[in-house]
Amino acid sequence: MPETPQRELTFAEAVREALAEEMRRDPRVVILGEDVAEAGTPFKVLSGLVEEFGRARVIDTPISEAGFTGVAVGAAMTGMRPVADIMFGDFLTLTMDQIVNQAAKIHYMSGGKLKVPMVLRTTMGAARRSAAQHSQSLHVWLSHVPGLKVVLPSTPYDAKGLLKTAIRDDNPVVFIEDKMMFRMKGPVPSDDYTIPFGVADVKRVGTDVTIVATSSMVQTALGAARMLEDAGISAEVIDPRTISPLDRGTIIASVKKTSRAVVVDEGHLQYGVTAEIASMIADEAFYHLDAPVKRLGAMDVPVPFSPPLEDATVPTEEALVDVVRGLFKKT
Amino acid sequence: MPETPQRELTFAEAVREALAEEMRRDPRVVILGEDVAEAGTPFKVLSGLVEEFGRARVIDTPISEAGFTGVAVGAAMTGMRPVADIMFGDFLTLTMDQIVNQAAKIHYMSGGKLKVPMVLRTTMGAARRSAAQHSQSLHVWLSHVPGLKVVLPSTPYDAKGLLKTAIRDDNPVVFIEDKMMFRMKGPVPSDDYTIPFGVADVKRVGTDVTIVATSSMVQTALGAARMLEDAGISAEVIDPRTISPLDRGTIIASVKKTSRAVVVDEGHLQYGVTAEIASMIADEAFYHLDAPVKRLGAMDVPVPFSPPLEDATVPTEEALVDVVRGLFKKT
Amino acid sequence: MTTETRADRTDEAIDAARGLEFYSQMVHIRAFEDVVNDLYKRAAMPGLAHLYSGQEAVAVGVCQALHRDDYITSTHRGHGHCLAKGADPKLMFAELLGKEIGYCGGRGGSMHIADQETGNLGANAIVGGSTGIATGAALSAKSLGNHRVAVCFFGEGALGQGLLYEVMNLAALWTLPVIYVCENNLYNEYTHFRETTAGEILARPAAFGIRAERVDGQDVRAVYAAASALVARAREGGGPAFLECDTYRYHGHHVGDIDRAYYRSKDEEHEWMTTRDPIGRFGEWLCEQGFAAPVTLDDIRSQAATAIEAAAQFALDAPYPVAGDVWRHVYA
Amino acid sequence: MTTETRADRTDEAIDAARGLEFYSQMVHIRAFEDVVNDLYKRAAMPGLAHLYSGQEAVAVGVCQALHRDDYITSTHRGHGHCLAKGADPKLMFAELLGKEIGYCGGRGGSMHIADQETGNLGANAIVGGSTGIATGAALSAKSLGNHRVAVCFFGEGALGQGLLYEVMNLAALWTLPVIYVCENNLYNEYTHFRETTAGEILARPAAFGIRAERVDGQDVRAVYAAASALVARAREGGGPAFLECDTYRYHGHHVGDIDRAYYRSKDEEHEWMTTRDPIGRFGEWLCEQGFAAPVTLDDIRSQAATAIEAAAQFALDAPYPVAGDVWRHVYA
Ligand SMILES: Cc1ncc(C[n+]2csc(CCOP(=O)(O)OP(=O)(O)O)c2C)c(N)n1
Ligand SMILES: Cc1ncc(C[n+]2csc(CCOP(=O)(O)OP(=O)(O)O)c2C)c(N)n1
Ligand SMILES: [Mg+2]
Ligand SMILES: [Mg+2]
Repeated sequence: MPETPQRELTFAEAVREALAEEMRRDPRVVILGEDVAEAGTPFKVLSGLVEEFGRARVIDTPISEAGFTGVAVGAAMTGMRPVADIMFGDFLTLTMDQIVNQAAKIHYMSGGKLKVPMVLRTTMGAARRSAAQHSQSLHVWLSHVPGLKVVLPSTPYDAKGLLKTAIRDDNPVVFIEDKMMFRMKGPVPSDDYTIPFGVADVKRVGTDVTIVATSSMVQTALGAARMLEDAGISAEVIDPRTISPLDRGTIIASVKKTSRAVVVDEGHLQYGVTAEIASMIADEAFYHLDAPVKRLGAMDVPVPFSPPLEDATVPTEEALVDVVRGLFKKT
Repeated sequence: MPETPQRELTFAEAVREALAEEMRRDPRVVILGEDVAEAGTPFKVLSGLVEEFGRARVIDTPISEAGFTGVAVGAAMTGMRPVADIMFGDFLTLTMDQIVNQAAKIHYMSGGKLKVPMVLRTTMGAARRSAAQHSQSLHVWLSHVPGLKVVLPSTPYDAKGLLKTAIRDDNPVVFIEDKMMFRMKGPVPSDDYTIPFGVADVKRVGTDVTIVATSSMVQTALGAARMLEDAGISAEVIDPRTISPLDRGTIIASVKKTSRAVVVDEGHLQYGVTAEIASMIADEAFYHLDAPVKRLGAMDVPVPFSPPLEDATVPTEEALVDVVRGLFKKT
Repeated sequence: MTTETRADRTDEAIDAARGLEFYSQMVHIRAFEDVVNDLYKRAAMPGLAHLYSGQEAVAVGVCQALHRDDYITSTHRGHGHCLAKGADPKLMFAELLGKEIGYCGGRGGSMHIADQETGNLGANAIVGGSTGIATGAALSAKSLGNHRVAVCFFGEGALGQGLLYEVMNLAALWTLPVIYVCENNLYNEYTHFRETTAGEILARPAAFGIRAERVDGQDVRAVYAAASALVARAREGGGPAFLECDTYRYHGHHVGDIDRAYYRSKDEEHEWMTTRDPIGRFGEWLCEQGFAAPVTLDDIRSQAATAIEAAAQFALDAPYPVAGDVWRHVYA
Repeated sequence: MTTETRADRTDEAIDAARGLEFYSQMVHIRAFEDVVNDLYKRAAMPGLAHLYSGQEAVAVGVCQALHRDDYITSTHRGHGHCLAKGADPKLMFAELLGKEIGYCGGRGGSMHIADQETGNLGANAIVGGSTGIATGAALSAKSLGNHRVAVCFFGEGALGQGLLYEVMNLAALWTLPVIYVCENNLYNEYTHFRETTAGEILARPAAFGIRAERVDGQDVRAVYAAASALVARAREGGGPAFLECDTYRYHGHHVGDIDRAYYRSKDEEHEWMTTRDPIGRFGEWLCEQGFAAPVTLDDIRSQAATAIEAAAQFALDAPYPVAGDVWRHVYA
């Protein structure tokens, strides 16, 4: 984080600023998606962009996720740098062929000759009473696919810096924003900065336990860390920021220091992001662990609509505190 | 395995027999897919079925994976028990919305009132010189989705018994066959038997290390176990058979006995099936492990066409032996 | 394949009793949506909802042409379909409020409401997502020989989804008893359909060999007549059809969409609400025919309002599911 | 939108030199495929390949209407497109054999061959999978104002894929310079297209407002004439077009598909090969016009055979990639 006193922006504003700056810098950057122009998306993240850049660069599409993602792939191969906007991450299901069989593989299949410099921006996260088809966090699927990079910003600062990196990257990058964070405020420099991929950020320094957290779970982890502090447990919170590439070194170094680890991510638990990170820690820090590596994720149920049910499915600060405390009970 | 001397069938014949028996038993079972009728699929797995059951039950479709999967979902909700055939597992990308947002969630979203008793049969596996879009093993995606069951048979015997269970199950089941196994022979009883989901099979008993292996990797693991035996290491090989539900108990009991574990699966390594199983072992058998849990999967590259490159990407017996031996080097 | 406009087609016989039934249903849907909007404004409803007000003639005209055991699939804007197919407003409100006694035990909510008993296979929050399901239900009907018909309701926004074309091809090839009912309310969320829809809508299904018709979706008699003919044809093995209904949604895309000036004018809204309102127009016709006096219609409306209020109150009073039950129904 | 048949349309001027160029290209493609088949039978080629023999007039007629920097996307049956767009047979064979010097360093193989230098954005092993890419290339061309045109080749089997309709809608809405070339060779693998394709093919693009034409795909002059007109129209901002080419594949679906009797007759094969062969017919025309003597054509064919044999030998002799390089090119 830069040191001078800074402007505060919301997460949504930070995303918008990154897009605006990159569109000013590079005329090849265009946005494609549903209701992205005058409506500025239902989340209003893109408000104002069409006014500045016009409809030839902020392009409203039909409700054709596969179609406009495919068009973005082809445009990226031929000189543009498109940012395709998938309103809800749940709709990634419709674009998987274009992302996985096309975008992710074209560079490799062409022996390095063709490139697909595109960004797929989408959302994740539950707790909005939006039910099972508008609440998923499916990022682990994409992290499994070689050729893609997957970015999960957790603060306005990171969102701006990582999105600029994503747009400048020559590979297909999936950039996933938690809907619940759009209004979160934080310091964001007004100058042009980028954040490299594959570099985790230590969001809080601690000595007793390492909490690896992604996206909005970073905020959950920071809340839990404050509660743990009161209980005399000093938690280090590590945010990988990009889960592919994953900064294994920073995580392992932290766990070697703390000897305990919990991984938390909002995707489903089973076969989720936490499995990769936990198994990696359990392997590489094996001789340093004082307790098993624990995982916390969304419950393995379709996200229910009913508030008391939905609330039970998402990892909370309290649940995380309980898991961490559990590590200190047994010896 | 039953005890009397038995017929030998190929894996493909076992699959066909399961389908034929279930179609005879239950008129609601129909097959939908591309070139499934007279052609019997490019792998000839379904040869002869249209002759017995007719074109109203073995239904050739256009090249519309999403479309006929969606039709299968609707048919399943209204009294049929369709088996949809997706020729290559790589084409799951096209059906994800119908499988994940529809089939998997309908029972839950309807509060248990609607059911989707369908089977999605598809293939996995590389090493056929088919390149990046016809060689993937994407089963981890589906294992991450609550509401789906995911079956990976490794022998003709298991294929028949598990497929019959899948067809009789009231949930959407994804049944994935490794293309490289279709000609593999093994004993298959001619009578009607089923194999329950969520029950792992100990394919080989051993004392020094547990190898958890899926699909064709079970054969690789058995080969490696024979090689390890020569080196004085007794490997137990566990085949979960269904990765969702996963039989955690059998795996953990084995590791508690052997104190060492390796997990091998043909999906990509990063965020793959092995991550879930390894992290689960590292957690639940933490106090019993003498070495870190190791993982082996397909290399994290799009599957290359060129033979020497493709061969480098798939886990082999030799690679598995090396990993296991590595566990005995350090203390 | 013929593509034709049926707006001025003569009715299937609608007698007084039938006419009052149509009227009552439309009025109940309108009252239901008014209360949903009110619940939202009072922060008594979790999440958002997409109101059907203005489009009532489509759901009622089509569902009146169906049997109880015929199937429908619905959309995010599905309350009207659900009510018209025969669901109980009490259990619907309970679902919208996430209550255990709701149609889906509160698990589904507004965008996933389903009622198996009346053949409603469910609302769907994926635009176009239910087109395969409806087509599959039609395949079942044909395979099982039970003479049912499936109706797939969707907004014109779903014309952007490739799945629709895949399943229309299947339905045509296999002569399935499915009717694709396209409710063209002019907007895909906040974008006019002309900006998202090239060529001619009816030419699309027609190209697949599907009978395609267009009807004034604000005229319940016209919708009913067109739907009755297409449903009868499908039931007799005549195959799939596509019915475009011109209509309009009175509220925002969802209850929270209040400032709409940037995508549609107040004048346009006013025009549709005053000159083409399906309830008003049909009420006039009922009176003209001597099937009802204005006061009868007033009574129907006020009774509906009372009944719907009571249904909402029932739901407000009902208990939530217990959190421990969150695991139930993941698997059958 | 007009849909018309162009089979009998008069040619764009084809002079002797041009005519011999067309002939030579078709002959090279045929020779290339014969050698591929032979390599397969000798077990000298890894995997399978889908031969283009019989369809040469489509690739040549269309690509002759393009500039070198125009784009094409191709399919699993893509050797003909690749050659017609200007690729070098040596480097193509090397790719098919998985050699480092191949167009894609051996990483792609037959189903993914691409040649950026000639605007070939790649074969694609997902049926319909490149329709978005071609449309996106056309969007680039329009956005960058470079006057390029994109051609999307696909088999009639891709008509089953929803993606095609999604992107045709986009292309029409945005007036993109893209030509969808549907090679209707009657079969989707082992199933006749009539069993998989409802309605009228040309009516589908036409419904999206896309100019749609049909041409005899065995007549290279007709294909060239139709493609030239549509390409010129697209280049001038006239928007997308769809060209259905009636054609036939002489070999099996892939090199291993030998027993075909269960899905098509020997008679049918014989009929197409003898009465409609694109090379034979065009050769006759060249002679009739006095553009070539039969012996000239014989020479072209034998020279092509020799050149192609040599190209294959070059590839056979070339080294494989080293296994350690398997990690290269995952990321740019
Ligand atoms: C596949 C998919 N894409 C986008 C959305 C977000 N979305 C919800 S409703 C809607 C507009 C639907 O328009 P239309 O089909 O005309 O129905 P209407 O809302 O007008 O009834 C959109 C884009 C979605 N739910 N599903
Ligand atoms: C999405 C998808 N589904 C199925 C296949 C398997 N497949 C390969 S080629 C083919 C038939 C293609 O037919 P067509 O498009 O007419 O091309 P042709 O082979 O006749 O040139 C099929 C079904 C595939 N590659 N991709
Ligand atoms: Mg609409
Ligand atoms: Mg074909």
